[in-house]
Amino acid sequence: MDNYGWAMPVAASSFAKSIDLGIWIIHAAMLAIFVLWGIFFVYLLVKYRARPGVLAQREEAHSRSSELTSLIPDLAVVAFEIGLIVFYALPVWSKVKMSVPDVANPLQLEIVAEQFGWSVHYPGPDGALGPRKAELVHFSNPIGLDHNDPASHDDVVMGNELRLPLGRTAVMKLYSKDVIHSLFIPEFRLKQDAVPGLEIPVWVEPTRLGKYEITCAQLCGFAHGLMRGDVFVQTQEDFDAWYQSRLATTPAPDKPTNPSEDF
Amino acid sequence: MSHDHSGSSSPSFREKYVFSLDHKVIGLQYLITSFIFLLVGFGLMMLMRWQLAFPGSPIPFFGRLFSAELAPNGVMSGEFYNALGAMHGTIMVFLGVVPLAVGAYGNYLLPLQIGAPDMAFPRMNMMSYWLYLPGGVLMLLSFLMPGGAAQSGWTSYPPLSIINPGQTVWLLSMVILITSSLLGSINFLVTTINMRAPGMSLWRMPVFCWAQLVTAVLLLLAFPPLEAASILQLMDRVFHTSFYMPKDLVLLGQTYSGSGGGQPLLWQHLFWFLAHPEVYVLVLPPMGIVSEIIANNTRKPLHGYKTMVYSMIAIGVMSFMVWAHHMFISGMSPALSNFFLVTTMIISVPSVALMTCLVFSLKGGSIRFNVPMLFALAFIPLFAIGGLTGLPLGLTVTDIYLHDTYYVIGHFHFVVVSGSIIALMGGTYYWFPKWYGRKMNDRLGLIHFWGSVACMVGIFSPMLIMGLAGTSRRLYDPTAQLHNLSTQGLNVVSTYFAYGLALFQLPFIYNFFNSMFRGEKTPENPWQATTLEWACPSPPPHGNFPSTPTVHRGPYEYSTPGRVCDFWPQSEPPSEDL
Amino acid sequence: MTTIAIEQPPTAGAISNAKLGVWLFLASEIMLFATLFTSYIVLRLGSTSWPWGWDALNVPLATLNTVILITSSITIVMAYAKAYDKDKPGFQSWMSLTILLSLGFLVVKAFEYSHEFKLGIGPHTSVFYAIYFTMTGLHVIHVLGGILVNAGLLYMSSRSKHWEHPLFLGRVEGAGLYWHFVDIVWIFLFPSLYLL
Amino acid sequence: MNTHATQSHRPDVRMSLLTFGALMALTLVTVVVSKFHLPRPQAIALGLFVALVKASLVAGLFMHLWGEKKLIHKFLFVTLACAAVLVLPLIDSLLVSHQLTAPIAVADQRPVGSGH
Repeated sequence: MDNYGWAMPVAASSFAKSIDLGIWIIHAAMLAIFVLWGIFFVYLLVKYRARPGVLAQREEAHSRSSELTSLIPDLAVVAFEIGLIVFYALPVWSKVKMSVPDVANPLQLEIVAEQFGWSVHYPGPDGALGPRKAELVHFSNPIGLDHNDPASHDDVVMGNELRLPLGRTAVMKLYSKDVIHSLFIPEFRLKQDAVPGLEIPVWVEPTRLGKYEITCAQLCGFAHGLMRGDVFVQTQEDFDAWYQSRLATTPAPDKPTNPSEDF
Repeated sequence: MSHDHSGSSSPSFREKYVFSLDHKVIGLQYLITSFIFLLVGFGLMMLMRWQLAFPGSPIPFFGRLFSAELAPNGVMSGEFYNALGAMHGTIMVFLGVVPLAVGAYGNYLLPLQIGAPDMAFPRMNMMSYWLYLPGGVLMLLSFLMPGGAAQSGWTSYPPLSIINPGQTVWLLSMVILITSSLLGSINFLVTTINMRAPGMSLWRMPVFCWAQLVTAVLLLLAFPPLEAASILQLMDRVFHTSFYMPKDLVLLGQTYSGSGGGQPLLWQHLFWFLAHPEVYVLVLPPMGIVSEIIANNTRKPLHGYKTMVYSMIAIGVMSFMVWAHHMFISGMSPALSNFFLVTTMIISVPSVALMTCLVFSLKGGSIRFNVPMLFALAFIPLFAIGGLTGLPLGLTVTDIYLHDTYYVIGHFHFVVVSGSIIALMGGTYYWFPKWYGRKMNDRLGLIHFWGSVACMVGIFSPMLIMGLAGTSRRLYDPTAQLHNLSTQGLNVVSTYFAYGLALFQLPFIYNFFNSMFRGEKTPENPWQATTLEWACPSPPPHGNFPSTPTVHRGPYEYSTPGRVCDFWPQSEPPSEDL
Repeated sequence: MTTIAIEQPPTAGAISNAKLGVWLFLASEIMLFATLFTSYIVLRLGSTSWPWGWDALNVPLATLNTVILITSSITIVMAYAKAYDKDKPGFQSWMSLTILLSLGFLVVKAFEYSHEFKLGIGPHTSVFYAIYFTMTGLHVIHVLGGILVNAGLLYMSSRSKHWEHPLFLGRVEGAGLYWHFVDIVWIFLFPSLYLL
Repeated sequence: MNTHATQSHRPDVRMSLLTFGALMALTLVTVVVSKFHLPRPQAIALGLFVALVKASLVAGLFMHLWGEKKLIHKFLFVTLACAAVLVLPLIDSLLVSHQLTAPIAVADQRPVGSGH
């Protein structure tokens, strides 16, 4: 349980550090603002408490200048905010959310959220993800994978288990079958709503080996809190070994598990 | 100014108290009804807190009372927890704080503070209360519906809210409540614009009246979009249209039979288009109350009256352009998030300016630490914490991590509970002598104040820490996820402080009802205030002012140089007592 | 219930309470229909193809409805003019003509709806029909509200207590403003649903 | 307290009848033009333009907005500004449209066995 404490969990993805940096900068600024104003506030209360015989002194001719001078600390806060936005928020946001890094061969995955589970669809060595059709969705085939298509022969679909090779950028397309869910991996600082009817790209580059947690951050029904899964970041070799073992156990492609034929 | 009681024998009890046309009676009706709804919402929360602190353990006293479906042998079920969460949010926002801030204080004090005999449309004013009450009761009735109350959060995002039970009654009562508050805001605007006493120019109105004016505009323009969105959601639920339902939805195994073509994000846009002006409706009137109390108890005019008024107007205007900072990671396009990041930063400027003016108003005053002033002073730091914790949520990047965690819950509870509700309680102590001609007991007030503030900080600070650790909100059982275990102890701390907060409300409730009859009698203007509502007998008779007051000066003429008495009521002719 | 007529103190603005109140109410109505039009456009953008009005709906009938509604706008202006001149019979005849026309609008609407229901078309058929039924349905409810208000005024004009009441003309003007607003909503609804 | 003389002026019947004629003509124009099934952008632009002209005729003359007090103009401007801000969701649905996985050909969604 060393990953978790009272502050943010361990940073295990490439952009996790920059998000943590932003959180610490803002909290440092918040603390400074609060303490400075707090001291000034208490000072005013003590100095200007009602004492017998001492009357309140009104400001002089209530000039506009005295009003504006009081806003100088606010200008400092605004300047800090503008700086934060221009130098921190916009660049990091465009890096993390607005674009997917064009890396040599990213690991293309599909994550399909449904009421109370995550199905992760791995492409396998051929790098091609089999097509999915809504009518094929069935208890044994949660994401409706079309097994007749050659691309899907070496695909593997795992429930609530995401395995990522260390250091290799994984581009995950988020889908949802029923209601709005939200893929949240605290250690990667990754959170993105999975909206039915939308295909939302998310990317992560794991930088630390270990076992982390997938959770759902958007209310999706009575078992919203129980909808969790595990993330294993492994070396490329372990990942390939695991993948081959999974391929061996999945049924041979020639016996399709399309619902229509089965029953 | 004679007003003809056309052939009225003394009005019967029904006309005087139940179907009254008097804005003061309607104000008090709103006050007591919204306090009751606050208590109901509080009760729902206390049930939730037990489940959060001790997941899976039976609720001590009340567990057995619930049906087996809601809480099998006393242990709360997932659906019941979601229903409690959704109803807690809805009741507190739409039935508790807003009717208290706008319906109760606005109705009672606005006509008095601008020197009007009553609201512009008394019958419509009565109708707005008598739509609010049935709407509220209908909302509570949704607990008795088969399948229980609405269970998809107070934000009721489709497609979950289309397939979950209990949502139809929620939507119907929302439409009723929205109609009630539309009528209210039309009444407020016409009264403020048309029925001010002679000499009471807009710039001589107290800050509280400005807050109510901006709030009325926000309510008038922001509520109808939610009404339209609710109508669309009602059509989706009842007539199986697909405004929010895309094609190929597979719900629990079967494909959804709708025609498809809808977009879930459409609801989020329309809901937050209302909900952000709504949260400023939650904050502006309490800020008006705090400014009144601070001006009165520092015995000097507010610092930067014009700056405060312009800030309130700026908040009103900007509040229509910031809504999507609730949707940074909701599938909305990231480019649009940058636009809302900038507008959110812009709206933080007037909020900070308002707080700065409040703090600088203390400078040079002679501060009296009576009970209302304590509440107003506690508002400033606690609301500041709420405002500051909004910064990381308003910034797109840090919102990636903090969105939908307990950090958000800590943030808005610091703003609403230790901000608005503390200010509203302070307003109760401050204007109680005007309502009943008697004063609330100070000792009980102090107990209530220090207890409530301590418990509020005790409940919400742990939430901020849990949020930083990544604990998501609306979790029926936080211990089911590994990354929440490290902060589960904080849940227990919050729960005990929540029950402490409940205990500290008892002195307030007792004090409120006891002082109505046995409180210490007070003169007309116990706090020596300058605003108009203190220039008429308390409780004011029907028609408020014996003769229409004429206003000669600004609202906060305290300690005017060259005057013996340290306050100069607005309606006092200039010639007297130089 | 004792109606306490509180005499208005002299006010700064010269706009009467009733007129200001009606305009504020219309502002909230503008926001209501603006949201529905936004939803219509968002839903239309989200679809690959959108039916052409002439195919999906009965345009000649809707054109008749537009003519009826615009005529009822002019008749209520005439009614207001007669009320301004304190000509009771003139007012009553023009106002009843307005009410008749709006009832005609409802009849045409009912015929159109029943024709569609007979064909099995309903809000659940497609997003186009969903937004069509929702917007025209809400508009019909507003027309019903207008009929009630106008009928109320017609009845009140026959009682001298109300006819001589100084605020009566303001009420007729308010009803007229509301009715013109309902007409404007239809003016935007008609092309967006039927013609484009 | 005779207020109505000062506030609202008597509606000018002749002008109203002229407006009525104009509205009728515009309605006819927009229906006939739409019959030609112009390509979508032009059809929408034209239809919207005619609707705006008709609406401003009704608002300006029938509702006496033309000679109305400044306060009402200002308030209507604020309302229309808020309504315009509602357009932002459109921009979002445009930017996100490439991510739609289930766009619908609404045109060919027919109820079963309908005549159309």
